[in-house]
Amino acid sequence: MIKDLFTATVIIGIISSGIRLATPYLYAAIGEMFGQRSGVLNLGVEGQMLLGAFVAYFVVLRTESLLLAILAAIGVGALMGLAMGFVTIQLQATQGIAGIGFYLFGMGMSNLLFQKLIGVVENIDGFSAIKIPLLGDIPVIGEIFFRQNLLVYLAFLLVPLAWFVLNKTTLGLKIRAVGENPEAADSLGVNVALVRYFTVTLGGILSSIAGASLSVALLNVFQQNMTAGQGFIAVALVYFGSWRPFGILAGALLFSMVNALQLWIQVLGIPIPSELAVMLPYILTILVLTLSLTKGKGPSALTKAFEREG
Amino acid sequence: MSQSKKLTSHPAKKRFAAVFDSFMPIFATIAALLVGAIFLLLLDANPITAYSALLEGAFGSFNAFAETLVKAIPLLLVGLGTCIAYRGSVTNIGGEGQMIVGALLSTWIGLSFTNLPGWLMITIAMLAGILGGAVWGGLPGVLKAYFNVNEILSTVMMNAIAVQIMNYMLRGPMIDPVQAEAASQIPQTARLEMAYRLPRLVPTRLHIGLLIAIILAVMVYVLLWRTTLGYRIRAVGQNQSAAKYGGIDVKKHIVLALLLSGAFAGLAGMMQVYGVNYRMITDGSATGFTGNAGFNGIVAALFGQLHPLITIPASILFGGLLVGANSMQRIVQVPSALITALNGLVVVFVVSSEYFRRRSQRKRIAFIESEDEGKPPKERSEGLGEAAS
Amino acid sequence: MKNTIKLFSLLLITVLLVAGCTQAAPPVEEPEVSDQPLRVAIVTPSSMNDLAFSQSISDAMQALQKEMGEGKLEYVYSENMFVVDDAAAAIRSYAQQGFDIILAHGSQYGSSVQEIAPDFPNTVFAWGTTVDTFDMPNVHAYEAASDEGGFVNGVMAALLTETKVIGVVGPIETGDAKLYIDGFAAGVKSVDPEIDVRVTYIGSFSDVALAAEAATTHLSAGADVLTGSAQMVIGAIGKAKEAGAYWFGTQADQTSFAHDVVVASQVYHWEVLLREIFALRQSGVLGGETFAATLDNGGQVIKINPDLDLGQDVLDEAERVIQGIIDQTISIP
Amino acid sequence: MEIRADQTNKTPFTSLQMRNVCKRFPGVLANCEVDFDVVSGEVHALLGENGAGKSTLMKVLYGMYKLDDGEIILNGQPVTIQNPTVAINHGIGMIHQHFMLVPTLTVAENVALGLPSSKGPLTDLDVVSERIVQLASTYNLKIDPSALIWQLSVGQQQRVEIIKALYRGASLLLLDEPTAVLTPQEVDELFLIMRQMTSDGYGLGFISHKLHEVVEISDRITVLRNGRKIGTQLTSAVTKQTLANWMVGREITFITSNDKMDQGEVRIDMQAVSCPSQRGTEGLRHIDLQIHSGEIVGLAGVSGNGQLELAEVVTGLRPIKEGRVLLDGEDITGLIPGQVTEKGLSYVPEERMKDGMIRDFNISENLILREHHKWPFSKKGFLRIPYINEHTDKLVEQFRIKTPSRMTLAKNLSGGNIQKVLLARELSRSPRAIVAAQPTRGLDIGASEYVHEQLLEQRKLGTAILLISEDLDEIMALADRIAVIYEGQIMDVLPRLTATKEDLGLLMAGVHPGETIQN
Repeated sequence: MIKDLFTATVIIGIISSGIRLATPYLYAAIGEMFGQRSGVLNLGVEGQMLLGAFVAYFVVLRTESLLLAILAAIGVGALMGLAMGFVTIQLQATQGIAGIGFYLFGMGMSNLLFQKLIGVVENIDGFSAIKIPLLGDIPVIGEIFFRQNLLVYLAFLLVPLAWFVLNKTTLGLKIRAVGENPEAADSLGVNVALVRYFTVTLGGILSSIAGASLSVALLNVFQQNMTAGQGFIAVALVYFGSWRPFGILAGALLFSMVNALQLWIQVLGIPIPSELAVMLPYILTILVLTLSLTKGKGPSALTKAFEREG
Repeated sequence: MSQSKKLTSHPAKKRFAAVFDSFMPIFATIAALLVGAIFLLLLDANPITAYSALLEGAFGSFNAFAETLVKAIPLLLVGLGTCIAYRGSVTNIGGEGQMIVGALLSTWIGLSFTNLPGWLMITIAMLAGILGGAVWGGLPGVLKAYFNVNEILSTVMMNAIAVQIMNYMLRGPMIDPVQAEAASQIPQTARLEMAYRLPRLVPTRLHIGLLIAIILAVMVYVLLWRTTLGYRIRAVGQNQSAAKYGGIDVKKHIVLALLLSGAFAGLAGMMQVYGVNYRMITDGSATGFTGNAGFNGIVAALFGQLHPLITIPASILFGGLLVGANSMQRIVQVPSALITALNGLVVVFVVSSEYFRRRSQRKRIAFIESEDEGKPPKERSEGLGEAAS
Repeated sequence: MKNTIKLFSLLLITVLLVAGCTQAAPPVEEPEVSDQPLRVAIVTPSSMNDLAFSQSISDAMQALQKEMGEGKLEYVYSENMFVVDDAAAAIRSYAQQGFDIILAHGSQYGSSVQEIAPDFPNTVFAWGTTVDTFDMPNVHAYEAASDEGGFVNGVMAALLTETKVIGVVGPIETGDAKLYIDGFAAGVKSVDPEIDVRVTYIGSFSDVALAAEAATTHLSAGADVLTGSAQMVIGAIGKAKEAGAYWFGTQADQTSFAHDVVVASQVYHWEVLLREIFALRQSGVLGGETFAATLDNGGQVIKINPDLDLGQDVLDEAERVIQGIIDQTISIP
Repeated sequence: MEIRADQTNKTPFTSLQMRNVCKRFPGVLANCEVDFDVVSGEVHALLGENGAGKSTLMKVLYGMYKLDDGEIILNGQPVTIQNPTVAINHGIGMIHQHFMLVPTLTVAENVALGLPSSKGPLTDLDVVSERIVQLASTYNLKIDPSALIWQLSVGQQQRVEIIKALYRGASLLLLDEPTAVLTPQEVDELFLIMRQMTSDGYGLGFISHKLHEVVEISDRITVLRNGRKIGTQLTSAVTKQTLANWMVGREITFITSNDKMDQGEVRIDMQAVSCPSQRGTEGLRHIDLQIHSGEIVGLAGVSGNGQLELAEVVTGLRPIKEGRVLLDGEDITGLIPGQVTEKGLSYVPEERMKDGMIRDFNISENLILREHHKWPFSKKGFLRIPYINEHTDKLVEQFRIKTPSRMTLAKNLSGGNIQKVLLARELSRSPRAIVAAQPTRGLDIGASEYVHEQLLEQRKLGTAILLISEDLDEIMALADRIAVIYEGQIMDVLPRLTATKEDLGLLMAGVHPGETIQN
């Protein structure tokens, strides 16, 4: 039965499932990466995702406008990010704990709003698949890669874009400097707080879009606690990817594809306990990181509040 | 000493300021609840009724207070582990998983041996819980120390793994024989022998775990500030290269810090089984068993300024908040999601209040010497580096 | 620092003393007055509008309220009590507040009921879904024979599949979900043992994305009929809808969610059982009974989507099987 | 001047005046009514002991500290400098004592950081690199713009700092203790650059506590003591003795170890020791070095030439690749730090706050770092607090550590007292040998004197001492023999009496005296 796993259907299935499952991770983890590169650890991703998912869903339900939905998600994400920024940058609160607070707040709020404003789940018309001309017609590959919805494409475009911003722009230079040595950046007139506000807000926005990608693009429903811990996985993937966009891409795809693989293992009736199958992606992620030789060192100023003396 | 002018504020005033500061978390909690009052109003609930219900539910009666204490036990235990981990500069967010593994191991032992005297089994079970948690915490420690795997990543992943192990064990090898026969097959273990239950302190659900946890808090205090092991963990946590220079095996103590903090979480898991539920039941998630104590314990420790002794009242207050909030939900019938949101607000406000505490503290601390190129004293966390004497 | 410790201890002691002095009065025993409304408290593990397990009890209460008339039935609830410990606190508190009937609507609450019920001999406790009353005089047990509905769904699914592959998306491999899924599989096999019923448990009650991906995986593997249990299946239903594959629901009526593909839903009507529990209480029986929501007593209904053209033979066969289960000519293995 | 002209359109610097400057920190007045001024084309030195308020004054000027009182007048206009950006825009540049560089970034990235780019939002590192090379050649600062900072030596890093300031069009440059990390030759080079800059019209503020350097380079000197200005004089019109008295407020004497000691047997014996460096390159190459009991061997060299590696190899902090280390004939190769400690070896690390002390530990806790697990500090795993307290009180008194209590955290102590705590710990153990790396770096004269006394005292007791220092004066004053290290190799070992600064300087640059200097 194991050999059933090596058929074209299964492999194509795993890759295309992996791409879909990886989409929210990419948004959330890339957003988190920007925050961490500038020195802010945000453990509240899960809460931001849930609020984003809810808001986008709610807006589509009421207005049927996907554009408004994404704008609303961006707005909510930005607010959550700013709040996190205020608490950790201005008030220099312990970042990890503040993040847990925002996680609980976001989870509670999204559930509360859902219960009060909606109540009963409905299916909505979310982003539909867009076939890329020509590329979408390539057999197999076209189906896997070029017939996805807009938010999936954007998630994967985000990876090189993030790499570019980080490594090729003055903003990216500031972000890296602020995360490594805020004092030095400050002495050159870089506004450390502003840079961090920017990255944390960006992180909030991207996490929120990650949630929206679930509720209005991939699944087109909202359910309480629907992210089911994905926000925490996203944070873990930043470590896995050594704070680099392509590393995160690799981690997100690995985790997602192994998750898809475990579904196939169950579907094909390979006799292992379902729980073992479910824990496979978690075990593998740890294993891969344990055995990999290149492990990045995190930004030196990660979780350290910056305050100018005097 | 030079002309540097020491701040000469009145000592009584200073003491008042110090007391004021230590109540900062409580003020922050009140502030968060005030914000919560807005939500309550929006939900057509009377905030005064709601919050009296909260207070009543947490501290209003003997039974309510007992419930608060029951809730506080796992928070305190996880919080103690957090104190150790924090001193060793490791971030353990795997309390949920460690509680589960500790509970699984101790429950398995309790169900396997049915003829032991109660006190003996409870002792063995406690050790089993500690062992389970220690393994589940020590593993990320080993991965961090020897394989450079970030512990945030590994503890998050290991939480998820522990849940699946629990689900498997409770529907498979450890399932209640009665349920194995039944059609519904509720994923739960058999009940522990009466004799194996943690003795109750007063005629409520409050069990002896509270006393054990308090004794352990004192022991953690002693461990951290009176023993060489604690000294070493703190040294490694504060400055690895200086610790290495001091002849301390840095890697070993990173593992130990995580292992010990896991052990406390494991014990918390054991106590939930032996003191409260008398069996393990799963709803498929970690929270169903732990009640988020693996996370909330971290918050409780922070309430307690990461000091094991202050974590005792902090856990009780935080436990009271959780119990009271549930009671408030019942009385004013607001959706329970509000409770979660409130919980989050309280955490955010409390952690933010540290800023104000630090600021006023900094004003109080007179600078010691002016020789040091006039640098301001960077006293961020009084108490965190304080030693025993 | 020392001051802080001292102060906290002082505070603690004060609180302890205050708490000790104001020891709660024992619960007031309410006299039985018939024109007083019946007061019911419900404790559920998920939210009351989850389109699944908790919603089914909420729907039942609303139906009963309508049925019994204005002011005859009051109910309160504590939802999302997935923490067993918190649920126990809720159950105890409701009992202390003097509620007449307390519904512990989650199989994980058994231990709590067993602990608490003896302290409140005049309160009716009903625990679902299970069969165990612990031999206590004030504990009822109720369950849903979800294998029955599952069996019916399975029979219809077997008749509708063309690829001979059917996919099932489950949460964790236990309880009501497992009962339903096992019944479903048995139903399929009773029609055609050759049909491949493939089951995935995704290990979570809330991961909608993974449930959706599990459905997609089933579809890629050739399934053209899907079913699943618990609240996260809305993700899977969405995928079935996209692919035009048939869906069978359970726990609540899921037709409204995807009109085009939901064939039938097994719906619980707990009001049937609750009515009995209320009546027994009137006659002074506070517990000891075991109830099952079955096709026979109407506690469980197969709701077929009228808008789908399934073909008369399918409907007839479903009707035949339902009857067979009711008059016990068909037994579920 | 032409470099500045194409860099910016800032008004050229003519003069700066700081009047009545006061700067307070909670509980301490760092500067009080200080006047300081610089005009174009001069080096104005700010002289004073550590803690005199020199850096504070400069940081106020650079906008890093808020000015509490007083005024700053730049080119005749009163200015408010709220932050470094404003300072930079006013043409003020600062070379910090602790470099403000991002180690993981390249030279060009560090220079470009915070500057507008010619390519808008994109970085223009190619343009920046080109300009760096240009700037560097004008002032003879050889530097590779694409090198990562952490790969550079301290001297090179300082050049990056200078380039950073020049690049930003600074015309008033503040140098905070710039010579502390340089070899004599490098100091000469720096002075050359400074002279060239003044002749180009730059104004330079030069902070130092080294008298002879100040006298050598500056045009005017202002002395600060305890946050107050003692006086300003033309360099040509003042004697060293006056300056010294102003600085310290009392007469000072310079210690040297002229008394000849009888050298004992070989204590530390390094035989062909090799090890890799921090960066994975060759750190030490076949080091042979013997230190006798009762002898101080000075290890001179430019920072980053293997001194750290050598110290760490001896103390067990760094694994040895080849060769062996003997202590009194006993092989201690491969022992871990704790075991080396047991053998009676003490270590005063170069970066005391990073490697030798724990900031958030109090004095008691820091004093037991090395032997906390041993009797009499602990028993069966428990710390013996009463004994430890007693021990602390004894050492605080014996080593004249100024502290309000033994509970004071290390981070709240002054540099001098921190070093005293460290010495108290290392010397009170009656060590057989001591490795002391930069033991007086950053200390004021009084504290340095004290450290020197202590080392000489140990020498008298027969301890073998390896003194690693980048301060040749210190080595010349204390050492019996002087070893010079260059690129991980011992160039030569000279007896103090025959060694000259010039010869040592050449050796430090990798050249044997008498050899013709190539390239």
